[in-house]
Amino acid sequence: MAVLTYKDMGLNDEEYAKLLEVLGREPNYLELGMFSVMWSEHCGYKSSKPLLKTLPTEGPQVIIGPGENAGVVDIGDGQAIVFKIESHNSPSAVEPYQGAATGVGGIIRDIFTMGARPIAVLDSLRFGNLDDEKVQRLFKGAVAGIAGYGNGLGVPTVGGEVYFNPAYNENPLVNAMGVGLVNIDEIALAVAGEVGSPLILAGAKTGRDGIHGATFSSEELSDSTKDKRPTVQAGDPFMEKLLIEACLELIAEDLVAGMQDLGAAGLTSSVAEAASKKERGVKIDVSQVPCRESGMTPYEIMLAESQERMLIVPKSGQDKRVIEICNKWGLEAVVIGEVTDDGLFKIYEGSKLVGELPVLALTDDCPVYVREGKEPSYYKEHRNFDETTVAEKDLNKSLVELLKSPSIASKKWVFSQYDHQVMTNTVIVPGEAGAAVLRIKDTPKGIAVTTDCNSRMVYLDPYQGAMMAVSEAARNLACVGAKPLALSNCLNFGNPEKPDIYWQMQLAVKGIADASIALDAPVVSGNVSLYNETESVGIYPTPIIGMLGILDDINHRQDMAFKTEDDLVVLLGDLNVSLGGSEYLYVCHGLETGIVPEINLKQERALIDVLLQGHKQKLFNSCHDISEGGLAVALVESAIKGNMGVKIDIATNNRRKDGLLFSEAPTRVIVSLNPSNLKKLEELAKSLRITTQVLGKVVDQDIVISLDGDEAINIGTDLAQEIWGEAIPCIMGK
Amino acid sequence: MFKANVYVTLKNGVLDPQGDAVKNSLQVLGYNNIDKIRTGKFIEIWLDAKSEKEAMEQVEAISEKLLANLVVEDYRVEVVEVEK
Amino acid sequence: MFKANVYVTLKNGVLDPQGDAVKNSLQVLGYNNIDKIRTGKFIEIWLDAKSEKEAMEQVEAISEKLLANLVVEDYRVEVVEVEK
Amino acid sequence: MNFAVVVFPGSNADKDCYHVLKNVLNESVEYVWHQDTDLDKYDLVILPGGASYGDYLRAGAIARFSPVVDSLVNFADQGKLVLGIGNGFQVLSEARLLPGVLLKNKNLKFICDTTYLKVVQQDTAFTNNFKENEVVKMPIAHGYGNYFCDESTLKELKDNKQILFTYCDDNGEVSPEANLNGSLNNIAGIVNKNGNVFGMMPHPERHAEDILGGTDGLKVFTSMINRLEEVRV
Ligand SMILES: Nc1ncnc2c1ncn2[C@@H]1O[C@H](COP(=O)(O)OP(=O)(O)O)[C@@H](O)[C@H]1O
Ligand SMILES: [Mg+2]
Repeated sequence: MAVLTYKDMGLNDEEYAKLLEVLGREPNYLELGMFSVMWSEHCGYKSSKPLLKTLPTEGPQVIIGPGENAGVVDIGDGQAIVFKIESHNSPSAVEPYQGAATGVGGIIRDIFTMGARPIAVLDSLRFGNLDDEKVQRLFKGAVAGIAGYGNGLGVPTVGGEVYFNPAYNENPLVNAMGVGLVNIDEIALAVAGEVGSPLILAGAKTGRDGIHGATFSSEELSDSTKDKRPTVQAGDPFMEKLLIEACLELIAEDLVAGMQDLGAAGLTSSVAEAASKKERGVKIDVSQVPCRESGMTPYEIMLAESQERMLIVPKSGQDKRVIEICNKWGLEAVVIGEVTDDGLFKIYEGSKLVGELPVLALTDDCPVYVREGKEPSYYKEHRNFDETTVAEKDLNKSLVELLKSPSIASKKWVFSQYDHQVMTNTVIVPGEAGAAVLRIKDTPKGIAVTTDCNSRMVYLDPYQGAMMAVSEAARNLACVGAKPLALSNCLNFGNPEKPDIYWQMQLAVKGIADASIALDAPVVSGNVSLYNETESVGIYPTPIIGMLGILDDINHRQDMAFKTEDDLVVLLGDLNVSLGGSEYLYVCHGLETGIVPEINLKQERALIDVLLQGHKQKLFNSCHDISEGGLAVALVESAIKGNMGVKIDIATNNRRKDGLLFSEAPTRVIVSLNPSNLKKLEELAKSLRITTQVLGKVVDQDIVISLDGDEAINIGTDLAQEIWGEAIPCIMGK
Repeated sequence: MFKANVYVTLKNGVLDPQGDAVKNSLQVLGYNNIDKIRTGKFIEIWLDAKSEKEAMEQVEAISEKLLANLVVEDYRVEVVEVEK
Repeated sequence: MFKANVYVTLKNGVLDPQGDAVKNSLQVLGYNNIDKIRTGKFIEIWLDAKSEKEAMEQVEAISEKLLANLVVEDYRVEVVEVEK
Repeated sequence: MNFAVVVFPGSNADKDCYHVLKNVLNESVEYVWHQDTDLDKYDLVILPGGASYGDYLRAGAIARFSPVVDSLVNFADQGKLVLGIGNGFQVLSEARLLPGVLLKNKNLKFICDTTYLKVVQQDTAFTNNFKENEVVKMPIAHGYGNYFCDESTLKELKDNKQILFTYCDDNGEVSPEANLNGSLNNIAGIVNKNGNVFGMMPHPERHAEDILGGTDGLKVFTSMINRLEEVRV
């Protein structure tokens, strides 16, 4: 292996100077390697820490907020949900199957490291223009990787999202959210335990996988990084499944003082993190680490990112039993070191000391940068865009174009590759609503989960766009009947050293924070992925929001399908004509511009309350939020799902027709209901100051939308289903 | 007509969970003398071409493009002439 | 130490959707001279044995038992002696 | 009635089968670890779905060497009932307790969906609670569900009425379009000659409660219970 300098390892001159100061001497090669990964953006959050501090993280429902492997949220009855969203972008750009697979593996480990049984995965994906063959290959590979890993584990993949935009041509995004269920008194933490406790490494053998992966994923992609590429990490879902069962058995028998999975920066990071929590020291002997290949150096062993490994600190006297249970599951488990009291991380190779660092220097002394943000010129340019210059196109044709757009079209091609039903908890499966609903067996409760972010909106207006993402997630939960409880976020951005990118980050984080407070969904976990750029071209800023909600009574759930002829179709919220940032402008006019419709968080909160109370009173027969493609696409989706038609008439009052049909203004929901419930709904909505408007009714077949009595849209539900359903399979093959 | 055999193997160092699982299960069945198992693909292609050289070049191109994932796999091609 | 190469191929007449899919996508890419593609497995095994014969017998046994499903697959084994 | 649900390393529908038997049907049920060999106290053994041994090599290929499968051969020889679901079906076919193999789905992808099935034989231990030719709905979730066997085996299956379920459309049409995984003759489930070992790719345990969208799957379980009760009487 080539000898690398500190610069090759991703440290700059100031950082190296700081390292010398902290250490008081020159590090040896192993120590330098360990510093460089721990001080990488990926592990150290150098550029994002000051921003993340501003996020609201507290609430009575929060048991554990950011800082542990995943957030923990109280759902009553002594139970809690553990969840977190995480990125695996750069590995997926190199090898989409393994990159995405190990992304799922990593987030699932975060969940069961907390003692929780993983019960769901969601995936949030962004790819470039799907007409491009290379993009097709990435898309196909990533989906297959998520399927291969999640299905093998037997954890259902219950939801997610996929969007396509040229901004992701070179830098696809693969984010995965893991969700777990735990008894509150069985939560496990990543702590080192008592002095003298052994450190047990369980699971897969260590190979030369992904050495410097953490550093690699903190840099822009360029031709020179291609040579630096580490060995691609491959995932083994079977090993992970064994690890889950073994670890949960350890917890059930109460044998564990602390547990920490091995992720980015491998053994270095997980041992240091565990030790730092209690300001302990550790010593480990790398010659005890089971290796997959011969001749591995301490440097390689300490930095390798081989998957499916877990560091376990047993309770006093329980080490034998821990190893026994691991072995029963066919897992190797060996003592590789012990907890000490000197605050030092000592690495031995046999009896020889090969490295010695203060634990806290690795974890707490990582440099932090308060960077400069500057509003880029594009922001005002887009805001100056004059929508009236956009000529209205044929509305029926435009609708067909939108239904065909891969970002709007049915994602069944994706989620039918995922086992979304195993564990028999998924009561609203993918495609039936904007959020998935899982029952909690042996209770009347359910939870709902979703991921959302419209990154074009975030690009055009990071503050509004981020608030929109949080609001959409909350609204999707409320549509299925769940009260939003907490959120996790994954901040996918470009190079934070560029002032315009940092400006996007600043505003997006402020947007998340404000919306999170307004909607009472504190931030309990998250992840940051920066430098998503290739040859200086960056992605759209993409702060993915993963959100959890609760249904006290699972029987109050609802999906988006129209169900009964002559049900009234009612809009909750206002008609709006603003086309800024819409898919319509993009697909039908080739424009990604405009003023992002402003969101009113008070109103969003009120809308959510109307929905939740309406569900409790069983007012609705369907419920669907308006997002990409606007009112028209929402109506078509509800019709397709129910295999029914809909007949709508809207008075334009001289407003632009394409705006009325395709605006993506937030805070709007389409419900259908028995006419006898209309009064109750109107009263409820009025009491919370939400506008209602009867748009029409559910019919047997055909989607007909008239404006001022003139037919603007007329398409058979079957045809709409075919266009919408076949768009992605047509490109990708069945 | 030519027949090409394409051998696709995982690059050295890349984890092969399948090979490991097979090795473990053989161990359980009592085969204790097995050092390592690596699993790969074996692809047979029958094709028309003007010469062995042309066939070889074409199959190599196909292998790079479609049969092997060069990020994690290596490949090797053999070509022989066969009867129609 | 010996190294065995095991080739596992689908029996004649057994459907090979993967081979067909590769052939189809090659056709789309303009390779029209391809007659047939069959996909199989290539398994490399490093093992200790007293002789080439013993190694061969053992790998054949393993192949019959585990590596190939004789209902639909055939197998072929090669063994060579290699350095440790 | 005493049910056993076998747990192989990598099984993942074991808990789902257990849940149906225990909580939906109030039967007595236990997990049996793949290394256990004592099946004497059970009336019926279920091999659940999942990815035993990661589905490596071929789905079910490694699991079939588990000690429990040796015992299962005896168990089946005694005429006791065995049900393999998904991966369990694959294990039964690898163990030659059922003829044929399950190849990769014809579209080369994992398929998770809900399909229609036609009940081809009703007078069996596993389907007696259905109506003859009934069209029912059940979830599928597999990457290797493409049933294949040679012609003479197929003829035997037909002659002996061993095909119990086939994939069909909502009208009961056993069509190529309804055959998502490409199985020979749309075969979704087969029983052995003795009629006591049954393998099916669809997951009946996933459609055993209304809240999950259907209860047709429950009838597979209640059929087995019917048969066990008959035997007992
Ligand atoms: N990558 C994916 N993985 C799993 N499910 C997905 C994925 N993409 C979309 N879905 C599912 O498809 C449906 C539609 O997605 P989307 O259009 O993003 O919903 P909404 O706009 O209501 O949030 C949802 O049920 C969603 O969970
Ligand atoms: Mg959406």
